[in-house]
Amino acid sequence: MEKQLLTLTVNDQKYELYISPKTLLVEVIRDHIGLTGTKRGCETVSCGVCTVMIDDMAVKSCSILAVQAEGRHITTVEGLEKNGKLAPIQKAFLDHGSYQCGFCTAGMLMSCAALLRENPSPTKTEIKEGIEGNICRCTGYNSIVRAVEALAKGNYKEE
Amino acid sequence: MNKYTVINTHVHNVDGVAKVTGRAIYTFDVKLPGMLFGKILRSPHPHAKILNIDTSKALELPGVIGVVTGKDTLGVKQGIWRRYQDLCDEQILPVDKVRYIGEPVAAVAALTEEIAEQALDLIDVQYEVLPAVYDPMDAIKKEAPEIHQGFERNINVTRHIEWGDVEEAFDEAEYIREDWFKCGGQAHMCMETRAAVSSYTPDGKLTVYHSTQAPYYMQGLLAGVLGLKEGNIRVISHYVGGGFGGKFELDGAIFCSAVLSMKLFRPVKIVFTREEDFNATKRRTPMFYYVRTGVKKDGTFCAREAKVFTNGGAYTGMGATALYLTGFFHSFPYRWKGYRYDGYRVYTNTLPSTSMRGFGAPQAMFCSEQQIEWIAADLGLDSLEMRRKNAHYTGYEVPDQATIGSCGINQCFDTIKDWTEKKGKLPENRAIGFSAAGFMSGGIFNWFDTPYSFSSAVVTINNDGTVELHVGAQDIGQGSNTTLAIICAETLGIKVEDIKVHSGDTDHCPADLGAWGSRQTLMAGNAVKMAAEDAKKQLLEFAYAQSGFNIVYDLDIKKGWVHAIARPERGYDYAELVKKAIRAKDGQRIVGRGYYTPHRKGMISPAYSYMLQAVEVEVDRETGKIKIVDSLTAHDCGQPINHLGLIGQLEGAFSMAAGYGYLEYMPYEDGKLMNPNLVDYKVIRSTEMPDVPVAEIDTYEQEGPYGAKEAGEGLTNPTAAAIGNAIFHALGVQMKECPIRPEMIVNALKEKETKVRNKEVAHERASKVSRMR
Amino acid sequence: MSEPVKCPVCGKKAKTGSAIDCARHMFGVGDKPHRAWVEAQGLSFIDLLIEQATTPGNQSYVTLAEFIEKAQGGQAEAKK
Amino acid sequence: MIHDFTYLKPGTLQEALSMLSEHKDECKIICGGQSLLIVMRQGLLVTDYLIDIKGLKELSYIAYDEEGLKIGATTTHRAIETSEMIKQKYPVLVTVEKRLASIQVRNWGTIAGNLAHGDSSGDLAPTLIALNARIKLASSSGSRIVPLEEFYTGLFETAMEKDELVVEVQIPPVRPKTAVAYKKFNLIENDQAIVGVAAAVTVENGGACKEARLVLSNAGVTPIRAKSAEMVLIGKKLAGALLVKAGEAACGDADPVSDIHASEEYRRHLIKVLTERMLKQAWGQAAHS
Repeated sequence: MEKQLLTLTVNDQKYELYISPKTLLVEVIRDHIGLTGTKRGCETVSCGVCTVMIDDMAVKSCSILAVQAEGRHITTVEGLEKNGKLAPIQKAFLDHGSYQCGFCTAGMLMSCAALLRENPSPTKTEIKEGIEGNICRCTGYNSIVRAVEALAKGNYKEE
Repeated sequence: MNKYTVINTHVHNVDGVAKVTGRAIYTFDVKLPGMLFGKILRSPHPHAKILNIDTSKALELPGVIGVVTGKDTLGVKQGIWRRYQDLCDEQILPVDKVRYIGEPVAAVAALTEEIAEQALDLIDVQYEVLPAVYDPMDAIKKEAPEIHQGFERNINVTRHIEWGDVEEAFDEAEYIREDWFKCGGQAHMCMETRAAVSSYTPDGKLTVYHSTQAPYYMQGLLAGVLGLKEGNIRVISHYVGGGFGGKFELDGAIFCSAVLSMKLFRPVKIVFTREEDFNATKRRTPMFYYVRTGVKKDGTFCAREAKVFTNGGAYTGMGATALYLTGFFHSFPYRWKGYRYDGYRVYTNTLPSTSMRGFGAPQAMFCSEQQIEWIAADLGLDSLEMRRKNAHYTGYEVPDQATIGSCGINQCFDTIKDWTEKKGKLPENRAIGFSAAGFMSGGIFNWFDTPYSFSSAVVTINNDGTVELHVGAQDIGQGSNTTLAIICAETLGIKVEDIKVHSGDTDHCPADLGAWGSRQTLMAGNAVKMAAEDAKKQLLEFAYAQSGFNIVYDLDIKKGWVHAIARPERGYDYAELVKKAIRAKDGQRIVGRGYYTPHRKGMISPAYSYMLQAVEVEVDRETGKIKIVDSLTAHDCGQPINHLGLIGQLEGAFSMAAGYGYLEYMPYEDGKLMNPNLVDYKVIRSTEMPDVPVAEIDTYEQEGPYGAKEAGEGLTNPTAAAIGNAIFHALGVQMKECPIRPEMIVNALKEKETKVRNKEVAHERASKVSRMR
Repeated sequence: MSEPVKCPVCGKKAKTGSAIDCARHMFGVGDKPHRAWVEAQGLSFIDLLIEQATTPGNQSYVTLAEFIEKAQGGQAEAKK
Repeated sequence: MIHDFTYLKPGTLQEALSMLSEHKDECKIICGGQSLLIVMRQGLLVTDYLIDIKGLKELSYIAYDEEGLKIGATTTHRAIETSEMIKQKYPVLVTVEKRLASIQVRNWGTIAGNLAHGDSSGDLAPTLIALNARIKLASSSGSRIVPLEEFYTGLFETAMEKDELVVEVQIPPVRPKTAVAYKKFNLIENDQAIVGVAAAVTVENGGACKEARLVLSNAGVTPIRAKSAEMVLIGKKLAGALLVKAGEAACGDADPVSDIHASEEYRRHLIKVLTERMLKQAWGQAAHS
């Protein structure tokens, strides 16, 4: 099948790739660009470990054709830190032990980051609704909720 | 007040930064030069002879590099119970017949995953379909098909536990109750599906990246099935996306990728799809429980007898252990004058059953703790006080089985009692249920038949004082690397930041039985403590030689400060001491060794944790839907080591256990799993998760490092029963099957109403009749 | 003190020396020779096993114990 | 594994329609693709051409005038959920959208994609049918408007012709003294419905029921309008016994199946319970509006 040109920006870096149109966004991110922080955990758009941000909005990159992201700005977990300085959400996750095996963490971080961009001071219920699309088999979610609550309280500042 | 400088303080996970920045490389992410992608062809039949496999068409497909079947293997029947040959019953690529839907039949390696998948359709397998059986109660019938040769009535393993004179104890009982229970299976559902990358090179060495709980098991098992020396196999597993008991047996990914790589001399990667991970790995063991319990009218426990059939599925795996542990923990945490357990593991043509977090105990507690609640209700007793009256205590001996070194269950009862009383009267359709449980801190049995110690550690001190800690223990997310670093730092008297933990690599780390049965904090922890003490001793001996002090143990190191215990202000920097000591040793680095193997610790485990789980549940009488609105966990894990890790483990155990209680359901039809995907298999999500506050009960476990014992697995045991007990108190129905699904609750309520109506009618008729007389 | 009961197959001394413990031992081991001995008494090993698990009580062990005591002959008598 | 296809990305609706008429026999339309890509990945759906209308800005709008509400085909669920105007005029749509699926899916998925997919367990279709919505279909040869109620013809089947495209959803203004409620039964908050019930009730000044529309989700191969249950209500005053009768009638209208999530009997039971609850809720709101 004929490949086509895809131009998109990932973590502020512009990429031009030739891909088959059936390539999923997650495949472009992991296999073509080589950013393996984003994971895959199901075939049914259920688990959320592939969550990334498109123009500041959380989406599941396994349920989007890469060609549909033409010209868009994508942020992955690798794009959260800035020259070695962790983003507030990453620090909050460290302090609250909001991860265990770490496989859902990238997607979880992106859902939380997107939630906070839209709503800097979410309630507990809003936080839970914001990460409902992400399965974590290890933590039972509460430590993640506590991390976001701490951010909402303004306990963390951008460095 | 914490008497330690590092233990039980707020410490970041040692691999935290790697995990929150996406730098952690999982097997799922591994990419090697020239790597091929493998896919596995799976049996569509629950039970069939393999007559012939034609792979020629698949090999013709451009991009396909190789195909293997059972004929390309040594045909070794393997199992993790190596000590018992007849329990080594599984060929991962079977030569003669398949025994469950999804069992591997052939494997393809190709340039891309897509080509490999296309090639599967081109493999032509001829089967002779055999009659199949799916239910243990059918499988033990005379006419049932034979699944494994020589296993009469498909009985795979039997276990018998008995103490006291059970008949006599039942004679003493004033009230006897018997119930049948049915406990379902549960998928481990690790976020990282089973995955492996194998690379065999012309020098006869095999390197395998594998998502595993026990690299050493993989090394040993692979050596056996591939005919290689253990030493020629290197298993690497730096980051693992969850395990929960499902990742320490040989799986299709590791075996097939290894066989393909040995044939092709190229790296081969196999990653299971989520569907494969549901259909063709293993699961929590479904069980049928008959429980007969005899008590005195005042609630004193006399005797208990349990008869259990477990659905073992097609192979043994770790199922044999689950069969023993369910029978033992069914007695927990109580004292029985007479106790008898007859457990039977039965082969069926379904997915093999194995260990899963709780290891047989969640099923045992679902039955035991609900029946105890009902008995208290039958006798009009306070169920919490009845439990307390019969509970274990420090120093109690479970006859012929175990000695309880530390037990905080009594304080657990106090905590939950207060909480319940503070709640006061609850709104309608809401009720509190609780359940007690206990669990082991690592198994003492050596069924893997290894000469190595159960746990080992090596502490190497560099000239700047930083430490290389090598452990065979495996971090699968539970945070063992952090816990072990904390123990090492506390012992040496330095900071966690100065310790680098090396694990998950059989070439560089000492052998260890790995992450299962809640063994690592106690066993690997003891090994690390011993290694650190060894290294510290070498340092202090030198310091002593230099100092004017008269006896060695006068010296200590705390927060990097070498000093006399009597005169802490007098001392000097630890790094300085290290430099001098290394010089004095002719430049050798300071190396400390430690190991742990339990001796004379009974039949099960060196130490036991205790806990009480309470849940407040809201039930919708009309729909049967339940919601856990609040909870409290009272938990005795001895001395907590890794505070953040402990809380996370307990909350996580709760979510998995609650899922087992009312959500996670594995329905089979003709041997086929009906919901092998995350749309139809439901797990707890953030919106269903209640707050899970934890009350830590302080005890000290002599056998554990700094007094620590199990945490994080045991709490999977009580929750399903706690939910059942809450439903019992809210609606007065007894749920004898888990997961407790809403439809079952509605049906139970209907049944109850008809019973009540019938009684009324009967009563009315009776009174009429009497009037006629 | 009478002779403790020994397993008629492997000669293992029963834990408490009683025939019922010996019966438990025989079920526990359950290998070919032990099964063979049970069958030789005209019993069905597997039926006893399944009866033990499907019916309350301890009948299978008791049944086998009686045969073991018979086999122990005089000693078994002496014990009573 | 997704089968190969040729990807077509029209710049305008006109372009999309001509592509559609050219390839109508061997093409599929993708918008958000949140449902479509799942079936394509399972290999259940194979197509030579895939026409991507997600980028058609001209179809992304929410507009309200005296004729009612108009929502463009490519409008995302989140846009509807967060629209102040919709919150004012059609609050039920906001509640439905909030629980429709995970936030990621709602961010990318679109109303037309959801409706055209034809999944009878969806939440939007029954709610919109209760709201008496119509759907605008366009082809290169013109356009037509179909009541949403008539749009669903069978399991994953709709009244759309091969060369047609959903371009707009039209919802008439909510009549005075009218309220609409929707509830789905499931075990996880934002999960798909095991069953769902949408109820629209219009009351007379006397308080009696003037008009009612009751629509069931996942109670058959299509969204089902429970007409006999509606009949039970017309002209009657709100009463427990009446709701029970309506619930029973709704069970009769339903045609649910048994699956691993619920038996047919249990589904009917749930439909009865939800019907009573939704009618009561809508009725109450309507009376006080």
